Amino acid sequence: MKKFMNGAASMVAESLEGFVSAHDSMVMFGAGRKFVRRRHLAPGKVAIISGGGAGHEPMHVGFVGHGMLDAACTGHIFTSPNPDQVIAAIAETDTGAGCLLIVKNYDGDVMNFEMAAETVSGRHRIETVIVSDDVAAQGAARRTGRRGVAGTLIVEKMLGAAAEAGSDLAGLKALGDRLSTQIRTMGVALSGVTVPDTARATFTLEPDEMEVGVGIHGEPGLYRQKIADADTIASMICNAILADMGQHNSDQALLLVNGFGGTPTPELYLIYNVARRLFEASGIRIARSLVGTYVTSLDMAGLSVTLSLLDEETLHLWDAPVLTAALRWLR
Amino acid sequence: MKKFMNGAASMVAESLEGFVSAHDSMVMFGAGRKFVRRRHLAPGKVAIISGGGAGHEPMHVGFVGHGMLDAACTGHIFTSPNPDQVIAAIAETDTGAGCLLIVKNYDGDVMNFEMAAETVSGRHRIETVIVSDDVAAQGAARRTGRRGVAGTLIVEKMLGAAAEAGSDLAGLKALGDRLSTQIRTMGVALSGVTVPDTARATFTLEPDEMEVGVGIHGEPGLYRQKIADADTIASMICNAILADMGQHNSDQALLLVNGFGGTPTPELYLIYNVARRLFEASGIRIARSLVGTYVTSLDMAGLSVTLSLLDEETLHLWDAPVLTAALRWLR
Amino acid sequence: MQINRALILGLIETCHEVIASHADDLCELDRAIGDGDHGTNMRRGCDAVYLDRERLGALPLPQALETIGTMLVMSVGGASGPLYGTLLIEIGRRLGARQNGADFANIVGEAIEAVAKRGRAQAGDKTLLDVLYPVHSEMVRQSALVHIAERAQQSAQLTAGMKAMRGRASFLGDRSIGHIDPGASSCALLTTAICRYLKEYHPA
Amino acid sequence: MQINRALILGLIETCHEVIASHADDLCELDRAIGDGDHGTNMRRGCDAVYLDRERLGALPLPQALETIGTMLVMSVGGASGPLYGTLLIEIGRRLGARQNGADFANIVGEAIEAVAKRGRAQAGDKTLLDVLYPVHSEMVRQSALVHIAERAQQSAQLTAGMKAMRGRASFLGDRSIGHIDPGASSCALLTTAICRYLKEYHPA
Ligand SMILES: Nc1ncnc2c1ncn2[C@@H]1O[C@H](COP(=O)(O)OP(=O)(O)O)[C@@H](O)[C@H]1O
Ligand SMILES: Nc1ncnc2c1ncn2[C@@H]1O[C@H](COP(=O)(O)OP(=O)(O)O)[C@@H](O)[C@H]1O
Ligand SMILES: [Mg+2]
Ligand SMILES: [Mg+2]
Ligand SMILES: [Mg+2]
Ligand SMILES: [Mg+2]
Repeated sequence: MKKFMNGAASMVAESLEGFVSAHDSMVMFGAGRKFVRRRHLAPGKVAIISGGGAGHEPMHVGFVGHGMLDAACTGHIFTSPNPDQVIAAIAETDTGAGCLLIVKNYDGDVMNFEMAAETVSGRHRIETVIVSDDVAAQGAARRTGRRGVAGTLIVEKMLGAAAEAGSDLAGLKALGDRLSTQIRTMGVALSGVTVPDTARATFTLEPDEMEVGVGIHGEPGLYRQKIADADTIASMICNAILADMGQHNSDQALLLVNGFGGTPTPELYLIYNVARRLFEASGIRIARSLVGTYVTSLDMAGLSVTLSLLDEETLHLWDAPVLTAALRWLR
Repeated sequence: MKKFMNGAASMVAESLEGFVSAHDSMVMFGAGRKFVRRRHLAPGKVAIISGGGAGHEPMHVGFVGHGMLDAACTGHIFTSPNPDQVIAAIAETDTGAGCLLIVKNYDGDVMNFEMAAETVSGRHRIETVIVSDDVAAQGAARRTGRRGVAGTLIVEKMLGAAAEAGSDLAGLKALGDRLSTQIRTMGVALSGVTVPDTARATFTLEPDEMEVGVGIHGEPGLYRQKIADADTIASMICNAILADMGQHNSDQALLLVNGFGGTPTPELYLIYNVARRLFEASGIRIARSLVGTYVTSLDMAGLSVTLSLLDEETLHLWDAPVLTAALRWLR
Repeated sequence: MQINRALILGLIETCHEVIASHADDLCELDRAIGDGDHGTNMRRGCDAVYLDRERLGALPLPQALETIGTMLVMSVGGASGPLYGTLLIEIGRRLGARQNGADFANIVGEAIEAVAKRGRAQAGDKTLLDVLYPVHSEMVRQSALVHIAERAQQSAQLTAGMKAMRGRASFLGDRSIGHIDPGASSCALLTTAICRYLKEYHPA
Repeated sequence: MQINRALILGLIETCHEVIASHADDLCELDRAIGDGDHGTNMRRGCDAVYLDRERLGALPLPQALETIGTMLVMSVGGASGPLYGTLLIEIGRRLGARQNGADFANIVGEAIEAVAKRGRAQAGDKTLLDVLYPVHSEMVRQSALVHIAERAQQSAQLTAGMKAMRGRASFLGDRSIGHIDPGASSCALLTTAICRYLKEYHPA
């Protein structure tokens, strides 16, 4: 494991300091550097707060800004932030309309955000949206649903847009829960990943193997198989997504191809090209697209494909202006 | 070498097809798919054309759009596009004010663009700006200057902005030549890179080694040494840049920390943080910043630091709106 | 009060020491079916507590436990922070509010229920609860400390046969079978260390 | 015209064959001091020409050479495309415009100068020119084909001692010394193959 760092212990803090200083017109540290917040809060708007372990950058700090998040709490690498951080973010960004917490469905994240929400429940109105878009995790007998992975970006973008447009807390909570039913992701890794703290790879693949159904914490996936060509991999992923999505009455969707950190953009576009054709052949028009490295697992080689069904409302929310470090457009 | 592809031969074409389809409101293929062009040309504006080997994405195709390039010609991986492609791009995007070619200083690129320019010289007004920002290459006894690396992004952005603002061909050529004297880059690799065609690594490093002074074609750099901590690496790079920049009378600059493809963003921000402090300590205020994976060498682990001195004019050009797949802002 | 202080400091040191010396093993277990950080997480929490041990030693035991629990929640992160934190906070609170007659095993039992509620987990889910529940039954049975420790270790071993239903390992489905749960392992290590310490501190 | 066709096809096949069978070696040389693609580049060009050989065989030799040169420029990319392309285009053009008396060695000499101009390179810069120049002197001297081939191979070997002043290898400075230049190597391979073919075709 070779990394540009001064030591595993200070890595996250040093990197966040660089991030905030590079984007200081847009973001700033919250009290005690416990979180990164939007520089200019919008009074009366519901505050959208997310967070999670470090190692997924640009998510979530890269999504702080106009039209998306008000604050992001970063934990240690692959480790949930603690309630202290979330409590501080709530206290600083709630301008009166309450806070919506967007939490990826990992027990650690869920419990830490939950403890924060319980702690402040007397003082702030809080709702929580749990993101669980990972198709692969569905096979597991697990009782409480899938993992939250790259689809989180879409949930944060759309909820951020709705909040910006004036939705109230109850409306956002309802929208968030509805979004979760329309977003499905599946990922494939070509390499494991080394956590700086332990300097050991989470799993190791042979030169001709890939790991199918991985999440974004370098954890092993559903199964391992010989690597295949792009057409085969894409159709395996797309079929799994379509099968899991089941019956629906959308005819248009957003297609997100997301790199895990170690896979260069051209390969993402190549898979996007195949996946788009496959989805369109199945009757779903790809009305919007996003291709890039957004929800990562340190420098893991691999990618995920996310399909997000769109209706008039969600299309509009996706198109709404966003101005953050990692995602920006103006329509 | 594990890659998402259907075969080395079709990789670049398939990926470009995905790129164009993902960004089809902004870009389209030119005639014969020889280049990628801006969908809406601005009549009377000087056309800005660049290009180079594939494997550096998002550069150059990711920079096609309002405020930056009119067309980008992509060659095979690490191989200059041929004159045919450049000739086609000129023919299609010259709306009367001539074309400015932006070429990275590699003999292959220089000669191929030059042959194109010679071929069309009777029909089009052409000027060429050669980018050569690589400090590391300076030590070489080579007669014709440094390599062009990540600084190319800055040259393309500023010339694109100037063309958008109505500069004529002569003005753009003069600006381009002046820019080259104000931009310096130095890179460090933590891994070599595997070219899909040959499936062999260009160089191999031990687990504790880094290659200093690398370009963006997986070629060996100036020397190899034991990997050091981020503070040491950043100060080595910044000192080399400052020494090479020599005397100047700018007190502000743009700092670009660019990933080579395999290094995740948090490490880039960490180095940015150190580099910014070092440059500011030397009396150069970092007025603008860009941190990300823009000018790559496939999935090579490593990064480069670019310092670009700013004056009123170039600051203004940098701030001008840009709307491309990979770079976008509106001020 | 002197005894209280020695006990708190002793327990903190014991736990700190056992986690520090097994952090790598715990990470290794977590690498197999999780994200490889359980040892790092636990060490971070124990380090924070250890650093503050002088202040903690000055508190009454119930308050010390509650404070330690909160410190774990605020420093560990990950799943284990809220779980171990809840355990200690709940024991501490109940100990502080204890009426004459409420016995310690009962209190621990209630705290374990709070942990299960926090984790939405139950026995057999392949988590630290699969050590906590058996440890609690031994306490109810007033088993000797060595027996409690042995039972904790056996119980951790038994998680290898289970299919994970909660935590990161649950995403692996059947692939989680055959590996010891990291949280169960840290729990057995801590139980054993504490039992050994109490035995030396109050030799039978 | 039958002879012309056989000559053109023979040369195309010979060159195609020698590059195809040495592409990996050329990439290997380019990996050491360049970007590892010289074999791939040359093969791409030769494949394009080979595919079109029937059409090319029907052209007069000068025009065939010029067309092949243009095809190389348009298909090779990289530095070697314009250089080999320029060589053939210039030979073809000059051959086509040849007055009685202008001899072939002279024409090749002028074409080599055009290559040097295109590459802004000179002898000793560690490029394919370090094979082309010596080959040209042997031609001027009217050496036997085997001698020309031998000289080409020796000259390619000699580039190992040179420090690169042009092309990608020049960025390496002194680190370029000790490696044979890939372009010089492909040039020697082609020269040798052509000489052998001509010898068989016009046995002395
Ligand atoms: N929902 C849960 N209920 C009970 N225990 C859990 C739950 N989720 C995780 N655990 C326990 O936590 C351990 C993992 O802790 P740790 O690795 O520190 O956190 P994370 O999984 O967030 O990385 C598991 O081995 C398991 O014993
Ligand atoms: N400026 C130049 N003048 C003459 N020959 C050159 C020049 N630049 C490169 N070459 C030749 O081209 C060869 C490299 O060709 P190739 O690998 O196909 O192109 P690239 O360097 O663009 O990858 C070098 O070995 C050298 O012989
Ligand atoms: Mg974790
Ligand atoms: Mg090349
Ligand atoms: Mg873990
Ligand atoms: Mg080459």
